[in-house]
Amino acid sequence: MIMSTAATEPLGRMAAMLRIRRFEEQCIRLAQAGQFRGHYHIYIGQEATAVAACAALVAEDFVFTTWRNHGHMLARGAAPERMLAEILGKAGGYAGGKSGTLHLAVRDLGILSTSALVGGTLPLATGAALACKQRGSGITVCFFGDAALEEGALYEAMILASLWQVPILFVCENNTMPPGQRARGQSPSSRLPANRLADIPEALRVTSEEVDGADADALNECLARLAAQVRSSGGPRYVEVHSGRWPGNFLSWPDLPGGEWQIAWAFGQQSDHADLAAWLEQSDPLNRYLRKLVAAGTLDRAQAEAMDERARAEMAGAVRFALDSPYPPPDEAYQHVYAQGGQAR
Amino acid sequence: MIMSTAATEPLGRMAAMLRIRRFEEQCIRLAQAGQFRGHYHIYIGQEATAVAACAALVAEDFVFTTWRNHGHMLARGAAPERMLAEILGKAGGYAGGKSGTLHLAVRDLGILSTSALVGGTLPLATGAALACKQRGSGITVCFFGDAALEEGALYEAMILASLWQVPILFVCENNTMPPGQRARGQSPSSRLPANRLADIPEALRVTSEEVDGADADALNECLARLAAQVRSSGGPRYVEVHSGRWPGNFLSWPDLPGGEWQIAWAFGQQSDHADLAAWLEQSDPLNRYLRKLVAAGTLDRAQAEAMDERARAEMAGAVRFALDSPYPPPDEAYQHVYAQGGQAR
Amino acid sequence: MKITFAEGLAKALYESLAADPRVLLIGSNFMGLNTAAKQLMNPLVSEFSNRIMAAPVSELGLAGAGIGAAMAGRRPVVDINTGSFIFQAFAQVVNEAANVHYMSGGQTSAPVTFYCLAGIRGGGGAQHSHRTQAMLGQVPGLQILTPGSADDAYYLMKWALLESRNPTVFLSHSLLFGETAELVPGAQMLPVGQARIRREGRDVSIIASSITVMRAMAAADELEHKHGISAEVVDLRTIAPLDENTVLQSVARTGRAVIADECHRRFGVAAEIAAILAEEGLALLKAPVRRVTVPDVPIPYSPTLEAELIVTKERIVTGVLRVMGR
Amino acid sequence: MKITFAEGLAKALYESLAADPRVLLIGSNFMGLNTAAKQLMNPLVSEFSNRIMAAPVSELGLAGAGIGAAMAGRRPVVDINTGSFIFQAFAQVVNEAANVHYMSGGQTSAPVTFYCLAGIRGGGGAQHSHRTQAMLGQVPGLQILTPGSADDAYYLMKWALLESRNPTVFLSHSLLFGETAELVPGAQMLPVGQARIRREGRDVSIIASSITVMRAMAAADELEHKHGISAEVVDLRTIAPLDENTVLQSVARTGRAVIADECHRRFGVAAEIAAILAEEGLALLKAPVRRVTVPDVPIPYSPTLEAELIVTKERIVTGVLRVMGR
Ligand SMILES: Cc1ncc(C[n+]2csc(CCOP(=O)(O)OP(=O)(O)O)c2C)c(N)n1
Ligand SMILES: Cc1ncc(C[n+]2csc(CCOP(=O)(O)OP(=O)(O)O)c2C)c(N)n1
Ligand SMILES: [Mg+2]
Ligand SMILES: [Mg+2]
Repeated sequence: MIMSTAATEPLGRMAAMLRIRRFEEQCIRLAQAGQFRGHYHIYIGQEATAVAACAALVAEDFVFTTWRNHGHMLARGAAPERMLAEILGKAGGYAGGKSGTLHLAVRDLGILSTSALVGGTLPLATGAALACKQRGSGITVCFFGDAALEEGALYEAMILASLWQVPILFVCENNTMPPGQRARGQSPSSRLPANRLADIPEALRVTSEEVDGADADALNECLARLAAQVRSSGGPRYVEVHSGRWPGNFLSWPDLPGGEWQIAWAFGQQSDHADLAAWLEQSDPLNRYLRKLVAAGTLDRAQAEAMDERARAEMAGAVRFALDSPYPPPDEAYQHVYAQGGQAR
Repeated sequence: MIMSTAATEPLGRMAAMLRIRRFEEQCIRLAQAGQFRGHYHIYIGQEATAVAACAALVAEDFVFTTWRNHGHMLARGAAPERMLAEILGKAGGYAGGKSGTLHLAVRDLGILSTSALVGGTLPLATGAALACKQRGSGITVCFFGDAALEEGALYEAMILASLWQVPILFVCENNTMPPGQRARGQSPSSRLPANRLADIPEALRVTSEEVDGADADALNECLARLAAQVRSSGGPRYVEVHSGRWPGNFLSWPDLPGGEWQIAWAFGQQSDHADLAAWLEQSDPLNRYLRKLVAAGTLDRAQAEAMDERARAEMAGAVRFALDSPYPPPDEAYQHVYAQGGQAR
Repeated sequence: MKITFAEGLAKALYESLAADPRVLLIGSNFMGLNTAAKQLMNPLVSEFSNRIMAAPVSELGLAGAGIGAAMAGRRPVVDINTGSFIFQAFAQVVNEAANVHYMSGGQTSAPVTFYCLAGIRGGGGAQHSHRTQAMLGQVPGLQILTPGSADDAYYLMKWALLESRNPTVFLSHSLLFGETAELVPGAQMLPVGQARIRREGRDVSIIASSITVMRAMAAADELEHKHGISAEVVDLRTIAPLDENTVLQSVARTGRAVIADECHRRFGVAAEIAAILAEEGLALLKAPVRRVTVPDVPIPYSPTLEAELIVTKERIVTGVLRVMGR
Repeated sequence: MKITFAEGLAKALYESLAADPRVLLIGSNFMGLNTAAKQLMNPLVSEFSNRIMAAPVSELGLAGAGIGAAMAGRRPVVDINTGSFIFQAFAQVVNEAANVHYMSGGQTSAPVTFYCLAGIRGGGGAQHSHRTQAMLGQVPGLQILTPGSADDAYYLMKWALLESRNPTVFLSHSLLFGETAELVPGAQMLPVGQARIRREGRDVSIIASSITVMRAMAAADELEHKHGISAEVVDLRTIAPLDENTVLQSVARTGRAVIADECHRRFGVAAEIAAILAEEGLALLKAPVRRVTVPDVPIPYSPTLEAELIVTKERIVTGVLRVMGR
């Protein structure tokens, strides 16, 4: 089921963002409880991007993402219980435990395969967009982080997308430092020497723009418009989304500084974690959007709490499903090396 | 011996360009006579670039080039007889026959090793420039063709050069189509979707400019100035040289359409090969420079012919040396896999 | 109908494009620098221009685009050009294509073909002469095709484009372009993954693939006529899957094995074949196995140096004489 | 002095930077995700900051810059980070670094080291668990170091940075970080290219490298105590150069060989060792060679699936029992 339709309305968007937030918090809890191993990546603070982008898509479209994929998966309609089971390496996961968090994918949702190599996803997505062009319908959305601009793969993919004019929307999620918070002369991404990242696609004739990742309405307008342009022109577009990095992401291993997000924070109460308080105020798309909806009278506190209750309950159920799901039997390791049919003997 | 000093004067530059032209013509003759095998690349029509760039260098500087390296080698001071012997795979060549034309290199001239992989040379050159920075002296010049902008390697190298601020001069020799001769909307290189190639390094904060590859004086000024800037600032610079592709290069295998270049062509006589005649008029740096020097009274026809006689005689001697040089003995194949000393047993 | 290896390739490409609208060419320089063979591509290029994508010099991007298009339902073949350029694309070929099916738990497959004009071609030098079949053999999930004859060039390419459901590296060899074979209309191809006994023999098995097949055949001729030795020639055809059984059965008959292979000696295809024999066929061996391979030396440009290193008919003969104790 | 593997690495890096001003670090994340081990890098990073280059996520560019700097007289070590990322840099490592000395006819050398934190580390999944030693073994011109102990981690890294004159791939393994060894002050390292007999035995040779060395040692213990089998453990230490002689001499003593190796089975390190035995040591073998390796399957994420594939002490024991006919 692709959930994008509901997410075109303000309350649907709020609910979709909240689900991602609650999912990620559970994920951190499970990791910290030793329920799974290996590194993992959390989408807290970027929820509005996935929700806005996926709201602009239809069933036949393709979505490519990275190691930081949980938000994109949920926004596109993946079932949280099967995602968590996969993250735990369980048989009930989407890949039966073979992918783990890094390569979560759901073919039925057009999320064909997920690369965890920086830049690796861009050529793949460009190829899927070429397939869209060849079949004459659909578009591809490609999410990636700002470090992808440090990999040659990004440039080659952009050259091909521009040369072939394939219908792809490149979504660079820059979670380094939003322009306002950067020191003068500081790089606009982790390490890239550039004054403005969007100059790069422009130099390769890919029309580009920038948008604030903490402003859900702006994102919604921008991504809907760009997706429509890609759909009608058949050519590529590029957008850079600026997000203020969530304090829990500053560490190698995600943490929950200040604890789980609280509805009360959007109603005047302050988090007692100073970094988090500043981040909630300036950079958290969820906190900001809830406050905005409340101010506009679209939602009141009771409704917000009910919405949150549903999200929490859903994610608690997902955790139970994942914990209850068995590990795959050892023999499963030998399955799916090669696709069967038309195959070598 | 590094010959760059003489080439800072107009007559020295003319002579240096002429030597390259006569060398390349001999090279084509040897290939067509079956004296060597494999593909090879000719620098006719680009001579002024190598001569101008190498004139700006000193002994400790490094030079990186590609498969199209003959002109750079000669301009830097390589001996034509040892180059031709190498091109023929002979023992008298710079690498004793191991490199052939594709990987010609002369360590003593700062040409450490030559990659024939599109884009491959840029990271290597950036590393040599890093070595210059670490030792506190010297700069690196890196020559490459316009197709290098289609390889991710170029972007990664430029990112590093810009981030680390190493003393490198990137020289993009664009021999596709000069701006004036391009159809409207046509790409400024073989296949790259861009309006202006120099926008690309600019986006990565590498200061860039463009220059006409058929104008020896303009090149000389430009490359001397940029090399000086690299030397004083310690950071990278980028220049795109526009050359009209020599008609002999339109084929997979170089040819001499219209025959060897003739001094008479610069003195009013017309080549009866139409494409060539147009190219000589607009795009040949040699033909144009000779006419300019004659018009300015710096050189008369007799002097030009004497200069040409010397170049022809030198290259005829080089051919004899190369043909007379023996092939390396088979056992030589096992030498130089690993450098000796400090080595594994 | 007699066809050359190059004709077999062009015919397979043409027929595949005609048979299945999902077939897509990314690049079109399958014939490399061979100006004559290039003409064979003309009909294709004019007839199917909307399914032939212009290719910048961006091997990594092109390979990745091929994989992505394959995942999304197309059947692309990516022209890698000289086989050595697959190194530019290695991250996509080795760490994306090969893993798609497995990582997705069988949800998605990527039937993309990477076409490489590989091998020691004469004057290619150190950077243009690679044989990557053994390296790629360390990558589960890939299929590796190494045709040694014109009919296999045709059949295997058609199979890769129309039938295979997995990523495939097709290793062509420009020194095979002129080789001919009879193509029997309507005939069935030997299944992929089955080696072919090209010539039966009693005294020794010569195991070969790609360019070494014809050299092994020539060696077998000479061994018969000059030395009275009856050599069996096994053409592996594909490196992944690798047909252990046919190799073991052949050596069971002959008791001796010489492996003629164009990889470098260390960790090459010959190493794996020898290892199979040491592990599964030790009791069959009347004499030590012998590898006739390219020494562990980069490929030099000079003709005399290159000649010292390649796997020739003569060196295969010498290898056989050695295992025969002569 | 007892040191851990991670300490050995940090100590070698520190001492090399201190000893030779040409030593240069390109990147500084040698300890990967190990937060505790990362602290070991602090003294280096603060003391030699002008010789530690910030590294964007540009493996190809970084590797190439390392090669270029080495050609121009520096002694760089390039941090490739997770070993699988060497595929991003393959074109530079395989087709530039390895060829520099040969292609230039011996004029130029490139003493650069590529540091890879490679291997099956637990939860790395298909894209972060590669062992590239056998693939790289097909590339003449490269040196490939695979330390299996803390002292070798120290000695081999120091040798690569201060003495080697050739491009080197240093394959580290995060599951070895806690292993300890005694470092005797002033002691000489066993020459590079010489394998080490870690334990003498009479009945069977277990040939191992990197992570499988400690598992082979544990297996040898168990074989002795539970089964009365005396196993000799040969630690290869380096894959290129490969010490054929020590392997052959060991098998000459024991008559049996089990190769414990973390590469995939096909075309892995074990294949080359088995091939050497089939070619040069056939007469020594009392039983077929046995490879205990990772099956030809991408590495899955799930712990139960990964556990099915790795080379454990138990699987080495089983392999030995099999060649002993038990
Ligand atoms: C080719 C490659 N190199 C290095 C890594 C290790 N790595 C994983 S995530 C990451 C940082 C990515 O930053 P960015 O693209 O900005 O995404 P973010 O995690 O900030 O969302 C790195 C370097 C990798 N996965 N792939
Ligand atoms: C990585 C790689 N891909 C492809 C090639 C084949 N190739 C050799 S020269 C060339 C064209 C290069 O064009 P450009 O860089 O503009 O240089 P020019 O030859 O025009 O001077 C190509 C594609 C190669 N050598 N290396
Ligand atoms: Mg980021
Ligand atoms: Mg060009």
